[in-house]
Amino acid sequence: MKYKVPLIFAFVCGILVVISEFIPHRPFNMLITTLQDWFMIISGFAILLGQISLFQSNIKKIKNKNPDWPFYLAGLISFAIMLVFGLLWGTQEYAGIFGQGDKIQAVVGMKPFDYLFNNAFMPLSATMFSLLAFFIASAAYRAFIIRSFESNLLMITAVIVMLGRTSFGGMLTSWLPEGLKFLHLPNLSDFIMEFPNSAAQRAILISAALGIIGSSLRIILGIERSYLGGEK
Amino acid sequence: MRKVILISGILLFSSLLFAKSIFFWIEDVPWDDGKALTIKANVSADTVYLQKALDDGKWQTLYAANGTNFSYTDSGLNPDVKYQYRLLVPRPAFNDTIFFAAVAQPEEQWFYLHKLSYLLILLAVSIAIIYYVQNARKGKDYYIRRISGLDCIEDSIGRATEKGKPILFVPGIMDLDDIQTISSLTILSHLAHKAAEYDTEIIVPCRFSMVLSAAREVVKEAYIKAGKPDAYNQDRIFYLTDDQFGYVAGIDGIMVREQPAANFFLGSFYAESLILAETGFSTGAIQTAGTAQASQLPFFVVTCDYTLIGEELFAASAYLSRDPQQLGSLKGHDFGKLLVIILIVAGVITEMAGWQWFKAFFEGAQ
Amino acid sequence: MSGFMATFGLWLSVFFTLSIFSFLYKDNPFYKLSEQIFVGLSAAYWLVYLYYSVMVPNLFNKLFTDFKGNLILLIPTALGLLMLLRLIPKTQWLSRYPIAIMIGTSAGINMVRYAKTDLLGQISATMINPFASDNVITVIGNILLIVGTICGVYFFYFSKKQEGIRAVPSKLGIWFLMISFGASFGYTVMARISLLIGRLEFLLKDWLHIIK
Amino acid sequence: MSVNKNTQTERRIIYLVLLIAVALPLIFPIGWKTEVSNYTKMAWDLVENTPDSSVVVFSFDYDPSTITEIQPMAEAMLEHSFSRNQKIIAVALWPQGVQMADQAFKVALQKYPDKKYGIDYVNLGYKVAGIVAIQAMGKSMQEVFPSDQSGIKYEDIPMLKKVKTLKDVAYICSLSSGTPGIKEWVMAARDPLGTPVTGGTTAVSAPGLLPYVNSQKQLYGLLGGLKAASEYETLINKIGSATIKMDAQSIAHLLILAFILIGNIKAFVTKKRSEQ
Repeated sequence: MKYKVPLIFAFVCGILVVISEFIPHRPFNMLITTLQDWFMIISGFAILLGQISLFQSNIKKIKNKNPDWPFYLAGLISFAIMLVFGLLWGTQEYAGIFGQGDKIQAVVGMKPFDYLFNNAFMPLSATMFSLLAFFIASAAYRAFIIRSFESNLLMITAVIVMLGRTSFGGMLTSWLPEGLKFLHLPNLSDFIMEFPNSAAQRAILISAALGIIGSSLRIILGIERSYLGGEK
Repeated sequence: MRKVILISGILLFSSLLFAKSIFFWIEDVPWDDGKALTIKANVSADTVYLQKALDDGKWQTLYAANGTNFSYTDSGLNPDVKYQYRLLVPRPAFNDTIFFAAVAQPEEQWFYLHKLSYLLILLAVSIAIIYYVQNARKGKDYYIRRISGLDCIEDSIGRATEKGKPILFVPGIMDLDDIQTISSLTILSHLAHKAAEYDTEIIVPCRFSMVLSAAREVVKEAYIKAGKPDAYNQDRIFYLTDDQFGYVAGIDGIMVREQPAANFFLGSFYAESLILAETGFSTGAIQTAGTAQASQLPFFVVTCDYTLIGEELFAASAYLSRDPQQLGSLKGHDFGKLLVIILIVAGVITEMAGWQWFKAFFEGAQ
Repeated sequence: MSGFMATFGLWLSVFFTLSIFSFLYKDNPFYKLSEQIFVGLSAAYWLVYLYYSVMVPNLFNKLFTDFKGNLILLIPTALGLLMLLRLIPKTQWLSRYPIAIMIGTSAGINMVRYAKTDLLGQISATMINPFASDNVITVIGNILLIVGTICGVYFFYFSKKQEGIRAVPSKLGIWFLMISFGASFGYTVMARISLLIGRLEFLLKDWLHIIK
Repeated sequence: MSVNKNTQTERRIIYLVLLIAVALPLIFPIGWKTEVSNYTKMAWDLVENTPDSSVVVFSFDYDPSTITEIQPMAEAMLEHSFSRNQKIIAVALWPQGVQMADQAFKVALQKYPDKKYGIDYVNLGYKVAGIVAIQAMGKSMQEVFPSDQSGIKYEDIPMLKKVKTLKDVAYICSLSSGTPGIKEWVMAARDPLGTPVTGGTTAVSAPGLLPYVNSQKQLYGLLGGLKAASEYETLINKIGSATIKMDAQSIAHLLILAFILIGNIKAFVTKKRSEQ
């Protein structure tokens, strides 16, 4: 019972979506619209589930004094503060329980939720990402060692494209005569992107698409059940 | 003056009698969900006005254009309702306007014809997959070539056991609705089974609650199958955050603090892949990666010992599990690839020969 | 007062920027603190916007304004609540129903969309007559495009051992893939660098006022 | 632990050198010129040739972690679209996209102060479930967006009178840094409905989206990375935030190439010495 019914649900929903792609007639286009609306609402609850289980796991870590528990506590406190700010005074566009909170806006200069977004969330998120530049630099220095012909090919293309993608590259080869215009770095880099790169990316897209069709089919037909967890 | 209107009136009246008037007629848009009508006319006049009867009796002007082979598609209609249209043809020479009327009801067809090639390919691949899967279930063994990235899975676990360090498995940063995550979980079940046998700890940080619960079930099953249900530690499979970068930062912390000997990044990855692979690289762990996300493959190829490229991720889960369904569907995919190659070659030949219909058939001209 | 809050806000973002950068030196309490605050803030952000942008307009408003007309919406709401039961181990199996609907619908949508855009779309886009254009560079390019796509797809062919004559298209396939990976790597270096430039511009301009 | 020690110091030196190499050109700009690639030109053509006062959709599918690359694109394309007097619907498939949209509109409105909310532009806010939301928009926009961000009913917004579904929109421009993003818009809007899709993305995802720029124009041109943003800025002759950063970009690239060179020479030398 615990497996049969969910699998039937998955089968019905999957087949309905596939059929409504090809059959325009009445019942199907109506059904697909309602299914899509339901999907959006349920996935809203799924995000809610994620947040609550984060809440749970953090509390558990704090309770049994996990080594970094003060940081998890700080995480929970910032979660609570941001949530309370969001619900009480709302965000830039939405009014909260206390309406637009003009008094607090006068004091803080903007809504507290947006204040935290601009001065805490934004710098954290942007800076986290910029770490990548450092990692790519050290990866280029250490990991980018020519091992085989293939990695040689990878490296030469990378150098051409990197030079082609900067203004410096353009100047480096701007002296080329008309006949050899093809070797002008930006043109060469655009050629690599337009033809060999698109060909290989297309091959990856096609084989990935076939893989996805296969996996989706197995899920709809109930052959693939691991998402329900456990025995076949 | 009145004579002219009289004649045009009779003309009009007679045109209603013929099945299809040569001046003004309505065609149902074929093969659609019955929400559109194409109104056509062929009248020698420089501007004609198309009007539609609203339910309150008034006429709403929809479109004005030159009369010769005039055509307008009215959409957003209701298949159960009859719609009345009329065409006003002002004739300055006779300073009068004659009008043609017509009534039509859009029909709902049962199939989008222009999607025929789309349906055929989908059916061909699906039937191939179902055919191979049924055979695989009946025990027919299919050959799959050895995927080099998989040898690394065996030595990674061996290495982790020697060093007594845990294995870190990252099932990608997307939710269960991403097929790569599900293939990653299939590989996780095999990996957890091996880890249970060798008594090596396995850490699985998850980004979404559904992935978390599926991963816990999968690892629990693997430990039970390996005969070590009590060694299964649910807390090593935990939820971090929904945010892409909070998740990666959390995993970095784990890598630096717990120094796992083997890292597995299998599933769907985005910009954060390099942080994971680079930090893992610096902790000296042996790293296997696999994703169908083309934009992240260069990083994994550059910094990981082994990388499953694109569909190799799906093939690896079939190869590892030897599960008849996955083996069968992989053979189905291979059938699809041969079909793709044949179609492209045929398409190029027909294009070179100038027969445009072949490509148009596959493009599904709207 | 709001002047003070603005400068406090600036110093707050500088503090967070520098504490994340401190991870480059080594993992330290400042980084761990910012890491967890980031995790908390992002979780709250998702929740607040989920509530205001999705739950209120698409569900609660519809139910409150005309309950009768939207009775049907009670079903997805019930399924959503079932999903939340996953938190209690005893009733976890109940959450399988909404998960099955979600996964089934996504599988259907993935199957249909990927078949049209990635399979059919890319096949018909590769059906080109390479000699159609007069510019010799484009002709060579188109030949590479066709050969590259076919060999690339062949590389992902798993049913035959790729030896002897069959190794040639597969080798060509991996070469095209490596060129594409090299191109992507080059492209991506730019992306990562520009993100760093963005943060340094913030530090140099807004904080230290070195650049105008 | 010593092996880890000297790799740690080696990494820290690399980080420091990179930091300086990026900071210097920001302080002392050089002003190299950039050439416009045809992918950027295609996206520009779509916005340029879309008829006056047609309704278009801008989808903000990214978060603050990629603002350096995508925000200049958003500002430049919004300004260009306003200059062509197009009516802009802003939507977001990422929750943070809503704030990104507001900030981009603030910049664009400085140049076009006379644009009025509800008549020239509207922000319909964030919707969950990515590709499913797009497919639902393909059937009925009002179903997905009962009201705009500030609570005004969909039917009371003047500019949305003639917009029933995504088919009634001139083009869709998705500014995206991952999933859901441009790929989902191509899959769920361009292929089934035929509405042209263009967009801007990080340089990371650009190569993966280039196969869609093909004979069928599944994707109508694509802006990839900061260089494309500065190219678009030169096309609408605006000295925006992208162009200023291009010098630092070029210097950093040269530094990375130098690292690759030194790294390989060092590896070659150590391999030679270990063979003796």
